[in-house]
Parts: sequence; structure tokens; C-alpha cells
Amino acid sequence: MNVVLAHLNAYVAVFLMVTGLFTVVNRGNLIKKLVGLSIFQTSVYLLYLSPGKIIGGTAPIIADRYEIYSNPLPHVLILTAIVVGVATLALGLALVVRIQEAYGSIEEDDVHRQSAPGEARQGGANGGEAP
Amino acid sequence: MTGVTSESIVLFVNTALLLLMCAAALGVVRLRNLFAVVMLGGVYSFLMASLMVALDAVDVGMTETAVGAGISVVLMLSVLGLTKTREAAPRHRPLVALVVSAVVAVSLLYASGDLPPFGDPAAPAHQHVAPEYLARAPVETGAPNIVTAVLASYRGYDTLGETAVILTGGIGVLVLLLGARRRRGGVRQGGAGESPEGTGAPMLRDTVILRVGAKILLPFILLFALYVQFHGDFGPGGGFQAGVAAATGVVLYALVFGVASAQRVAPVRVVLVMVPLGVLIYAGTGLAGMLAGGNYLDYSVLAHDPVHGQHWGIFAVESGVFVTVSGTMLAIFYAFAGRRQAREEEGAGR
Amino acid sequence: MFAAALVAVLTGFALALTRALLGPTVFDRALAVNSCGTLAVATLALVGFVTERPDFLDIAILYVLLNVVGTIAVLRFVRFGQLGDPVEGERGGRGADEPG
Amino acid sequence: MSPDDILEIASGACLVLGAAFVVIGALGLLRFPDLFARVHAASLIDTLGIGFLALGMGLHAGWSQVSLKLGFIVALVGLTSPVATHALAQAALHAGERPVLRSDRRDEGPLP
Repeated sequence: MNVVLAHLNAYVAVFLMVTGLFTVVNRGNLIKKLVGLSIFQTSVYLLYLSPGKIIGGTAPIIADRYEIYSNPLPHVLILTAIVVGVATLALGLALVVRIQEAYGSIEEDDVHRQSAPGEARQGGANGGEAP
Repeated sequence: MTGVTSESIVLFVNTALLLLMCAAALGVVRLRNLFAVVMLGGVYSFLMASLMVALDAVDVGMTETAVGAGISVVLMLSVLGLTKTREAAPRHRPLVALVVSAVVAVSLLYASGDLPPFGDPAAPAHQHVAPEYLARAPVETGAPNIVTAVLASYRGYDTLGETAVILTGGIGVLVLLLGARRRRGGVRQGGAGESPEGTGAPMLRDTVILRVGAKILLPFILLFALYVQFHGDFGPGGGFQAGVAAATGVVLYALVFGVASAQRVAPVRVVLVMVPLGVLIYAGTGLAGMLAGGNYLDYSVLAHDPVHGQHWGIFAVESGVFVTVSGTMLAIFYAFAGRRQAREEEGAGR
Repeated sequence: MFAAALVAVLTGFALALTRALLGPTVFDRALAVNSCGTLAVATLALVGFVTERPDFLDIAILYVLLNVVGTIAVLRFVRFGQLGDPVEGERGGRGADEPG
Repeated sequence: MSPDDILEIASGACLVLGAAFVVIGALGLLRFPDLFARVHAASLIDTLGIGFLALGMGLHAGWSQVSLKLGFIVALVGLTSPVATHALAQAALHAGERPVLRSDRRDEGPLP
């Protein structure tokens, strides 16, 4: 097995992670940011699950015919992470909905422009901590 | 079979799916129509689930299947319905983002050279606890599916925490979206809620084929969710997957027959009780173990035979997970789907 | 033979993904996504056979059952611009970009 | 040649046939000119493609729980996929999509 193939999963995980990061940093749309965050999250799934696979192994459900099983521990960690990921994604989406209702926009720039004067005033009074 | 070994096929599948995932991710990032982004996200999730199964993570693949095929698409679309579907053109040069991404990418790629090669049985990750679990779990818990055994028994604290996180997320969504309203009033009221048969409200019920198809499909989804729940000791499955699948079944009903009709099948009040009830069942199982003279979440003392005790404990814990997960998913869907009406009422109340 | 079938299915997956990326209408994308779901079912089943653990077809069945929910959600969104029940006096359709 | 060999050959033939249908359907999905033509191509994957693949896998697995599950998959795909694509085509028609007819394309030369 050549070098690239031996680390392909890690490379792709890095690529997906950076893609997600780029989306979060660059895009102003809040829903797009959450999508980027989801991609980032899936790259972590990949990063955990890939080392768990053993060549010649099989899924960690015991049967008489098999000797080698892949590592079950990453599976346990990621299984719960996926469902928790949905719950947190829903929380983020709920925040987006409230932002849309409060500012009439889900573009980061619009929200900043509308909230900037008030924030500056409070920042001066309260030492930078918005209530 | 042909001369190709199954391992090289798996490697090929792995590579192909990874490349397709890269293409799908690039598409997701580049498209500015958020509606299309959501649909491509669905394809991305299909690829991810297939890849997980190819990597022997069947339980994880099943979870990704249950989440990605239905509920996440539905959640994203309900939010798009409340906001807008078009992303504004970027106003900033992507310079900062590119620099940050490049730095992260280079450092991670540099670090990935130290990882053990893919599929290496001698990798450090396989030397420590995993062999222990694989050797002891079938004997101690009687469950052939090691993932279920580790999830519900050995790492029971962890899963209890995760279930609590799901509960917290659900509460957060409900607080944000149900907000100022009285709980029972808002979601159930509304024109379509009184007599969904007669109002002629546009809820896809004009398409006979869809309606009949959904009616046939719904019992299969719910039945299969129960199968996934109770077969979780022996095959891929468990409370998380079954909970999401059952909630998705109700969501299907809501999409075809209207949310108001679905709320007569699964009333809001029941769903809101389910959200904390599951965590209570989980935590209560732990307490039961303490009362029987063991440690918290130690199931061996729940019956005379430790293996039977483990069996009962895993069963109770998985049921708790099912109740919380299905309740939370459904409550979140109701909260998003009922947000328009909630907003009208908040506006009227001011 | 399973290997050949897997290669074919993954090729089909690539083609369907291309259609989903190209569009041009949302319906084309939705159709392509639906086909991708079916192809994912085939991939899951074939991978199960290749790794000689075909008892994992449960995942494929779950896929078939839930795949339709996503498609129906897309359709409902296209028809009514949202997924909840319509509120009185509200316009439907895809124009509902700016509510309230 | 034993019955097992015959079953294996039949299974392989079905798999190849199903694989061919899948590729043809996906090609059509990519290359056909408009949505309503693409729906036809996509249905090829859902019916003949999955059908033959499942038949091939079922012949390989023999008469067991696995072949029962494969039967479920074929039946459920046969139920859900037409429902979804029918609703899709209807929604497209509702939204104003119209099929590209040959009379529209005559000036553009032959079909691709």
C-alpha cells in the first residue's frame, strides 16, 4: 500500500475540516456557517472512525466465524456525537430564526451594522460585556 | 468470486466514497442557493453513511442514515422556510479565511504523517482498551454487539451525559422558539388544527398517490424503529437510531397530512413529557443499581445472574435513550414548524 | 461479481452526484438526490456482501424507509415555501422569502 | 457442474445485469435534456437496477433471512421511489416546468 493511500482518510478528513473552517470564516450567511460547521463535524467523525478500521477485520458484532474485529470504541464515541450534533444544530438553527426575527436578516454584515451603535455604547459603559 | 480480495474492494470503496465526499463538500460550499445546499447535504450524508459501513462502523452508519436521510433535511428546510433561501454575495475578499484555512491545513497535513497507516492492526489505538472490551463484553453482558454493550454498560456515564446534552439542546430550542407563549395554546391552535379534514388547507393532501404511499409506509417505519430498538443487542441498532427513526415517521405524517393532524397522533403535551422522561429512566436505572447494592449504573446487581442484570440494565437504558431522542427530535420539529403561528400570536399579544 | 457491481454502482453515484451539482432546477437536484439515496442502498447492501456480513441489510432497509421523507420535505417546501401548517392570510409558494 | 455453480453463475449474471441498468440509468439522469425525461432514467435505477442487484445477491445468499430482507428492500424501493418521483414530477409541473418536446428542439439539431 503506497503512502498516499495509507493516509488518504486523514488527508480527506483534513480537506473536509478546512473546507468547513473556510465556510465558517468566510461566508456571512448564518445558515451557511452552520452547514460549514456540520462539514467540520463530519470530518471529525471520519478522523475518529478511520483508525478504528482494521484491514482483515469485521464489524464489532461477535459471531463465531470471525477472529479480528475493528475497534468498537470510536464507534461508541461517534454514535452519540451524531445525535448530539443534530440537537446542537437545531439549537443553532433556532438562534438563526430568532436573529432573522430580530434583525430581518441572517447575513452577518447586516446584523453587525444594525447592532454596532448600541454595542459600542454599552461597551463603553459596561466594559465590553454586552448584556 | 473473482481473484480480487474483499479487502482491496473495501479499500477501493473507501477511496471512491472519499473522493465523492470531497466533490459534494465543494459543491455545498460553492452553491449560494441554500435550498440546493440542503439537498447536496443529503447526498453528502448518504456518502458518509456508506463510508461508515465500509469502515465497519455499522452502528454509526445506521445513526448517520437515520439522521441524515430525514430529520436534518427537514430541520434545515423548516428554517429556510422561516428565513430565506438565497445567500447574499460575499462582500469580503476571502483573503483572511484562505490564510487561516491554509495554515490549519498545512499544520494538520504535517501532523497526519505521524498517524499509523490505514487499517494497521498494530496501531496504538487497537492495543489498549478495545481488545479488553472485545474479549469481556460478550461474556459479561451477553450482547454480541460490542458497541451496544460499551455504549450502554461500560461507558454508561458517557451516554447518560450525551442524552442529557440532547435534552439540553431540546430545551434550548423550545425556549428560543416557543418563548413567550403559553405552552399548550400556541402550537395546537390555528385554522387547520380544528378540522384538518374539512379546511382544504394545502398540505399535499391533494396528491392521492403521496397520501396513500405515506399511509402504507408509516407503519413500516414505526415497526422498523421498534425492530432497531430491540435488535440492538444482536445487530446494528439501539435507542439513538430507533428514536430518530420513529420521530422521522411522525414527521413524514406531518409533512403529508399537516402538522396539526400529526399533533393529534403525537400530542405536544406527550412529546414534551417524553423529552425529560427518557433521561429520568436512564438516571433511575442507575439509582436502581445503587439501591440493589451496586455502584451507580452498575447493572450486574439488578438480577440474580449478573448477565441477566446487564441485559435488563441495557434494555432500560436504551429505552430511556429512545424516549428522550424521539421526544426531542419531534419537539424540535414541532417548534420549528409551529414558529409562524407562534410569531403571529406573539405579535397579537403585544 | 460483487466488485464489478460495486464499481458500477459507485460510477452511477458519481453521475447522479454530477447531476445534483449541475442542477439546473431544484427538481433536477431533488431527483438526483433521490437516485443517490437508492444508489446508497445498493452500495450498503453490496458492501455487506463483499465483507461477508450480509446481515447488516438493516441499514439499507432503514435507508429506503427514510429516504422518502427528505424528498417529500423538499416537495412540500417547493409547494408552500415552508414546512409548517399555513397561517391564515399568508401567501404560499416559493416567493415566501421574506416573512413577517 | 453442480447446482451451486449454476446458482453462482446466475447470481453473477443478475449482478452484472443490475449493474448495467444502474449505470445506464445514471447516464440517462445526467445526459437527458429535461426533468421529465430524467425521471424515466432514474426509474430504471429504482426498478430494474435494484431489482436485479437484489436478485443476484439473493441467489448468492440462498434461502435465508438475508434474502427476506432483500425482498423487503425491493418491495419498499418499489413503493417509495414511484411515490417520490411522481410527486416530484407533479410539483415540477405545478411550478411551471414544461417538458422539452421534439418540436422545440428541431432547430437545435438531433437529440444529444
